[in-house]
Amino acid sequence: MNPVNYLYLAALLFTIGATGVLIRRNAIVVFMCVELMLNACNLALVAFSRMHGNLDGQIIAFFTMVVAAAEVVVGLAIIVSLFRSRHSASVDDASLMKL
Amino acid sequence: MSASAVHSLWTTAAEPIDKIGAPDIEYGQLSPTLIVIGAAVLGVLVEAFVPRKTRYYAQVFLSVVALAAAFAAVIGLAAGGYATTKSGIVAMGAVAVDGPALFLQGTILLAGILGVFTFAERRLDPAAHGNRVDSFAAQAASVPGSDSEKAAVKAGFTTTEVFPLLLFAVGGMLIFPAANDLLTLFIALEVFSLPLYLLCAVARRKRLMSQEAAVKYFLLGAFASAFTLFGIALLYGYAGSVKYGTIARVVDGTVGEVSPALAGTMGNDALLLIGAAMVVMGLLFKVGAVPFHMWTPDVYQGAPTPVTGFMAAATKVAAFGALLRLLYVVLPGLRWDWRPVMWAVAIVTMLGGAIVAITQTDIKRLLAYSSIAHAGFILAGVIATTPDGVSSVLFYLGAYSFVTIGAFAVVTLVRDAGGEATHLSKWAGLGRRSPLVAAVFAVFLLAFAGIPLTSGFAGKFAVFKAAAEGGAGAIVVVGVISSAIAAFFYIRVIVLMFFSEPRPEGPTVAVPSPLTMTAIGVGVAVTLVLGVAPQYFLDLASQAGVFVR
Amino acid sequence: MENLIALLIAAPLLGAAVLLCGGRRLDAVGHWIGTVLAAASFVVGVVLFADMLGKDPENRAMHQFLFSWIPVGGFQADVAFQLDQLSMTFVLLITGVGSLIHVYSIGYMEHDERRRRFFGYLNLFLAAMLLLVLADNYLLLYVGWEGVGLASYLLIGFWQHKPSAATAAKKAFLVNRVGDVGLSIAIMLMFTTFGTFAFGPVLEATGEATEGKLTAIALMLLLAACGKSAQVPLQSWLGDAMEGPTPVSALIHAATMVTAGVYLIVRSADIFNAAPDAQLVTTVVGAVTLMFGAIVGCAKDDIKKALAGSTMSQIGYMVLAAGLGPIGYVFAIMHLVTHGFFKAGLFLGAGSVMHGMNDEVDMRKYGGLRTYMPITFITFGLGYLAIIGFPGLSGFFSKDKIIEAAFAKGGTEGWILGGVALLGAAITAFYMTRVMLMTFFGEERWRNQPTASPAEPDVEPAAAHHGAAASDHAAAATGEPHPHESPKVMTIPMIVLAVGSVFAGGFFSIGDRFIHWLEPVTDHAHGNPPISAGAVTASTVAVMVIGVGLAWLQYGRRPVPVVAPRGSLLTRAARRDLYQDDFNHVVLVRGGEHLTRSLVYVDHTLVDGVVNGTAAGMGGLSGRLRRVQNGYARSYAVSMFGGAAILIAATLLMRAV
Amino acid sequence: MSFPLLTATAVLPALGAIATAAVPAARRTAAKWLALIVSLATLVLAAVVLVRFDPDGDRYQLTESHAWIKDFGVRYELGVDGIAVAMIALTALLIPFIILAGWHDADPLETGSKRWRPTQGFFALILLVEAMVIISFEATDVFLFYIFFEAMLIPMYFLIGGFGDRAHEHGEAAASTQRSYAAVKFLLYNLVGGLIMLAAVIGLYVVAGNFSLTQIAEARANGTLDMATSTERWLFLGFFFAFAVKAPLWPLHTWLPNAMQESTAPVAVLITAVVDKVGTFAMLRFCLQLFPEASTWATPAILVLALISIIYGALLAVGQRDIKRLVAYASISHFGFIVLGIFAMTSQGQSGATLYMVNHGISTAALMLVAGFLISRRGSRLIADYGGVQKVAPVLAGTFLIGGLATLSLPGLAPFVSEFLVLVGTFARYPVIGIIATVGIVLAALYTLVLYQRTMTGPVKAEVEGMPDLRVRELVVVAPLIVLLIFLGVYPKPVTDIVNPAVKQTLSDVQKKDPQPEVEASK
Repeated sequence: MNPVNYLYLAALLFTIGATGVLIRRNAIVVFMCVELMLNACNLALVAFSRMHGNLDGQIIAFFTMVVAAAEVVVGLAIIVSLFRSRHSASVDDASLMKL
Repeated sequence: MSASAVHSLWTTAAEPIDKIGAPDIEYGQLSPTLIVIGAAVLGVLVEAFVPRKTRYYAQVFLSVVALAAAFAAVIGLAAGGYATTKSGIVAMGAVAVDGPALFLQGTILLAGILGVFTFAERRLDPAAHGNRVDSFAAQAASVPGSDSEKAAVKAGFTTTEVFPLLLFAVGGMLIFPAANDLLTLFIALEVFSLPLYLLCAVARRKRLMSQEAAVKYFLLGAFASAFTLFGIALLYGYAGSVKYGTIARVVDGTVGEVSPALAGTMGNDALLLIGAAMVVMGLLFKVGAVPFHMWTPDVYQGAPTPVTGFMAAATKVAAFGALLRLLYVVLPGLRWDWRPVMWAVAIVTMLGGAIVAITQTDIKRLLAYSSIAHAGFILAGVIATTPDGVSSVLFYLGAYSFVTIGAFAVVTLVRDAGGEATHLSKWAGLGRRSPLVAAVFAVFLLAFAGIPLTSGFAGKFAVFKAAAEGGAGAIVVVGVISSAIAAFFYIRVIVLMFFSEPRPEGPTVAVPSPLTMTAIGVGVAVTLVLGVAPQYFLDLASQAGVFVR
Repeated sequence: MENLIALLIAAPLLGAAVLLCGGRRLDAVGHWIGTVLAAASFVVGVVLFADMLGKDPENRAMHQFLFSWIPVGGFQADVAFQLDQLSMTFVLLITGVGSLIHVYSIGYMEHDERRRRFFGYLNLFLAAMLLLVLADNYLLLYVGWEGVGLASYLLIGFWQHKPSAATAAKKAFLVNRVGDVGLSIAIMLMFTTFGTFAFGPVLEATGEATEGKLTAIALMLLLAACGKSAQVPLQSWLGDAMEGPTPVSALIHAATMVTAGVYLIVRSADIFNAAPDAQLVTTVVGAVTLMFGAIVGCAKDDIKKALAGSTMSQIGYMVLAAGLGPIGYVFAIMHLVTHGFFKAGLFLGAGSVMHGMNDEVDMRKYGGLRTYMPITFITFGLGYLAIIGFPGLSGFFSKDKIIEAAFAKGGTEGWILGGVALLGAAITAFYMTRVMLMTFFGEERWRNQPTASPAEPDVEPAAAHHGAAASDHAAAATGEPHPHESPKVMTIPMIVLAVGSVFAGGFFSIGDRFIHWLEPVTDHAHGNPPISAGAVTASTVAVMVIGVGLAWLQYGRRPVPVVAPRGSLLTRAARRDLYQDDFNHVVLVRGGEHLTRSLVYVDHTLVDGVVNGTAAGMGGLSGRLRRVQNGYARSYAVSMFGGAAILIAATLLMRAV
Repeated sequence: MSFPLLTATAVLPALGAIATAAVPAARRTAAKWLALIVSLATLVLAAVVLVRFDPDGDRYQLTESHAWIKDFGVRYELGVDGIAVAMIALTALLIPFIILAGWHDADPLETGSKRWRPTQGFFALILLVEAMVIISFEATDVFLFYIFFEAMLIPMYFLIGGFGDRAHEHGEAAASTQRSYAAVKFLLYNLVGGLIMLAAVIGLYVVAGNFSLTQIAEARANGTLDMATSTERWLFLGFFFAFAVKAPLWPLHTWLPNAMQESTAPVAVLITAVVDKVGTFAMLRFCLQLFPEASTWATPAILVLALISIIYGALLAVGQRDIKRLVAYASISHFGFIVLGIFAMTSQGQSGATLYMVNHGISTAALMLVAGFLISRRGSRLIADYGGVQKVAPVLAGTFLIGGLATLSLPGLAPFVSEFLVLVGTFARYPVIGIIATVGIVLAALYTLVLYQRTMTGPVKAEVEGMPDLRVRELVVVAPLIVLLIFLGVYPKPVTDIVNPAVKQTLSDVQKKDPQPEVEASK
């Protein structure tokens, strides 16, 4: 099947993730959407890697996973502490600072 | 490892091979980064094993020494000619060691040192239960106001983790402008971003705001980096490689043998343009350019002020370094596509930052918006696409970072019962109460405003000159106008400090330890020296103005 | 010899400097210093005069170059003096009459604690006036010109505590400034036309310039003359100037300063000769003013203002004569000199009367004073006879000549001008007789009649009061006055001037002495009137007699009412200076106030408003923009997403185009 | 190399400023004396410059040139021509009087921390301004000039905003708000001007490749450097705008009344007599030399603006209720004359303009300082609050009158010479404008005499009773100024001799000759 389709899929996933970030309130969900975007990137990378017939893309994909994991660690830490101090994980509640 | 090697390895995976060629790493030329990262790791160990009482001192000592050593290493490399003649690409093409890289690394390291000083300041707040406290939560994990926190305070805990975190961040920042392939770029981005997210969250006072800042920064940062990564993917798809050199060659169409796949993707400019745009967008997010700036005010305001200072200075330096390299090394062939776009970005950034700042009432937010405006000015230099452009940007970054750290360090000094008194109304009449501090802050503000005889003016003149020579006269005019607008709010603060009557219940100015004093002092000194006699540093910058390909 | 010229000016200048900077310690001797230095200047003048008489008429002019004043490119102004017969005449008049009036003032100002400063100002005036007549170029003349203006400003406003005095002084200066504009423009025109503005070169070069230019220059000079000599339309200040102490009125506003305009015209004779239109205008101005002054003079009850009106009118004669060209110049100057004598005398007399009457100035409160102050009466009387042109006295000769010359202008103008001049003579006779009768004859209206009471509306109220501080028997200012003769120090100058006003004219006219004296400077042409000179003279005398007769009918036979009757329309108009001040007030003052007020408003709202508006606009824009920063992370993300989209679109677009 | 005289002249007050600022809080009087002595020493140096300068010598003398910021093409280049010498002399001359007049203006009455040292600050700032003004008169490098042209604003800003009249009719709170408004207005106006000029400066560099006035002017002259007409005009406008704000020229003038009204009299003098002169001076030195064609091109418009300034300023002065505002508007009118003279492009006009700068400096100083003494006595700036002062304080009134007469440029006093030169110079080329401008002298008489009449004459007001006459210190300030006014009025030759050659040079830069008298022309 035409490798370009993988790219379309990747783009689709990326957009879905982005949309999620834009519309979901719960910080966790938002964060998951970001992860989704990252994975979309991975898909694209792997697809390209296959097209070009070299491994760089796939290697980057691995790196991405690691980074994503790291982000999870940091992100969850922050979100949880926020949740604990204000008993809500809604990103919209966290709007003390504005204007 | 080079693409072809991987390729062959992949196709002939059948028969076993006895030895794998070890990659050759130029440790010497990577030493600054390695020292800092190593120190960071050590710092973690310190957290683990050194008794709490001495941890603080150990960490401060370790960080300062490490950063100083790294700085020494940078100087050594520069002296060794790695900035000019011997500049080259190391770590199998992952990292470039050349003028801009070293110059920016040096700047970042100095900023880091000053940052450590402000982090380590423990004289500003009254001692709690006989323990000196700094700007960071006793125990970041515990809920503000909860018993566990009280206990932590009583026990005299302090978040000494901030020092290793800072070191990690610095480490990432050192690589960021030196990264010579997209993967390294991305990793470095994350390496310095993640610690910063955490650092934002650990303020001792106003923790809610601090955490909110962290969440916003984190989510938006992750969002942005996702874009960057997708852009990277696309560029990779376009060029079949993530190495700057290779991509550049593909863009120029000067690549050697063209595989059929490459031939296919090469023709597809959409990949290239979209990819480039997304990567650039990620970097613009980091420098806080309109319309990717909106995190800046909130994060600057919420984060612990020392962190804000460090972040505002160092992040900008690193990010602009990376941006420069990307635009000058990877995408020079695309100049005619991205220049107009960057024009637009620069203009809206300058004007946006300046205009919105007028009505700010919180000093940290004010500085945040001013930093946005400055990002615009620097972009003007970036657009020049001339060697002068590069050197002017380098100079500007150097000058700017010291002013910023100094300014935020001063902000930490003005305190009332609730911690730092960042609301402008509280700064009224500061000049009467403590003329010296007010005067110092005035110097920084004037530098921001770009008044002659301050580094701000020299920098502004450098970038505008470069822009004008690069044929961007319009940018200069807009820049001039927005500086005029910007002047308005810097002046407002000065008026407030000197010409309005002090409030009876106004804030007090804490007498800081030598650490903060050094930070401020260095800031002032650099500001004035670069203002009066910038030639030496301009030389430095212009020598360092050449990228290696 | 030339080097003495500077001395003429130096002496009074020194006096001014010493007296004004000297401080209180000089109060005791101040007036003597002033008087001596004035006299010294006079002596120097006489010496120079004697020397001048020794030379042959054609090259009597002396020059003294002091230093180069303003040298810039082609613009070369020197401080240099020129003393020719014309200047000489003035020098003698100024220093002579000046010295006398100094002497007189010693007595008159005796009780004023600021007498020292008064003499300082007087000296300053002498210096400036001498500079005016001695300068050898127009720019230096300008300095003297404004210098006398300053002195007159200071002296009119000498009693500064009186608002009216301060106002009058300001008015005088401002009106003069208007004239000065004329002078400075004239100088600029000369510079652009001839490349110089020194008398000699300019007057020689007149031939080469176009008539248009010359007319322009002449008219500008005339404007200046009008300002200084109180000619219509710039005459309004002279009446108010009477706020000043009487010696000032005598010296500055009768004898010398006000005649500077005539000097200017005569001095610029060549320019005027080459610009007939300008000359015509000059004659018209002169004629109008002489009628104007005369009419005003008839209606005033304030003795000084009446005299002021007469001064205006007499200068009108001079200007008229000067406007007639070569046939008139000499007589203009001659009348100027004689007028200097008798008008100064009259003013001093008036001062003496006021001195004896608690500084009352309203003639309706005088009457029958001849017995109480005989010397004053006699000197004043002689002056009176002189001014009305009683045959044989100074005024007769000079004025008669002018009327003759006016007729001699020829053509209808000649008739008109001559007629006006004649009529003027009649009116002069009328109002002077009026003054004479009201003051020295009739019943004693000041009996059981507190003087210095609030005067009638048409008399400057402050004028009635100025005694209050003028002298410290102000206390007595209420209650019946005790008329008495003034001290010698005051009467002697009056006597001297009286002598002058009797014989000067005759002395000048015998063998046309004066004509021959001035001819080399102003070149005289004998004008022959359409009717014989004898006839003119006869008619002059006739109208004079008629004027006197009418006045006697009105004020001699019938008693003079203490409170002025409402009077005819003309009378009322004349009392209010023919409404000229009211006109100025409505048009200039009011209009000006409105203009400035509206401009202040414009400056504040428009010019400044634009700036503040911009600032405010910025603030508003900022306030609106910062709302975008609503604190919601997701909306930030939206902006990032949008931004990214735009970025990508733009990049693609760039490639597309 | 010889002793760097020019540098010394500028550096001395700068060092003095630092020293003064360093004087401990308690030793206030010491600081005052230190400042005074330094300013006098500077005056001596300026005198040396005046002596060492040879009017018939090279165009720029006592030159110094050192590399400074090579990357910006900037050199530290100093040099003075006759005009600059005159201006430096004026500056150095006025500062001691300003300091002496402001002797008590900055004695602290509010209780700040013990480190709060207003007095030291006040005099230090004045010296700092002097240093910057002097160096911007000396600079022959556009960038160097620009730097100090801008930097000057900061100390001025603090002087205006930080120190106001002691008593204020609306109370201290209102006073401080009005003060800071005035200060901000001053700063922003000039900053905007300066920034626009910055754009032009950069443009100039792009075109010319360096900032050396002499080199560029030379290159312009011998045609090796030709700018596109449009470019030159834009650059000219950029420069001129900044100078017109500083000068100030209508309609960019509104900052001046506020600034002068709110600041203390000495500072007001510093603004209008010293700092603003940099603007007009710069028009003469930079606009005309760098952009001759553009200058000629813009002349008509500028003349009209100048004319408006003259009449408009005078009329507004008539309408003022506040003594200082009145003087401010009078100054606007006078600056109109200066600009008129500069752009009349005749030797009389430009020499007159230069002379005018000097004389206006002195006369305004005299008038404003006396006004300041008056205000300090009564504690009000409103004309209406005075009356009959001459009765109680004759010397004060007398000096005030002389200052006023100088302002209305009475012949015999210095301003007359310059004003007449300007008028003649203008008239020679533009008769109509010359004539209209001449009307200005009537208005000048009007506002001056009205001011004098309302404040000094008439019955003595109750509040004025027992007002002390000038004290010795004040007399020491005023007397020399008056002597100067008279001397320069009678014998201006020393100044004109210095100025004329420079003016001739400038005129030749713009390829202009004095128009010939008609009589010669006709021959």
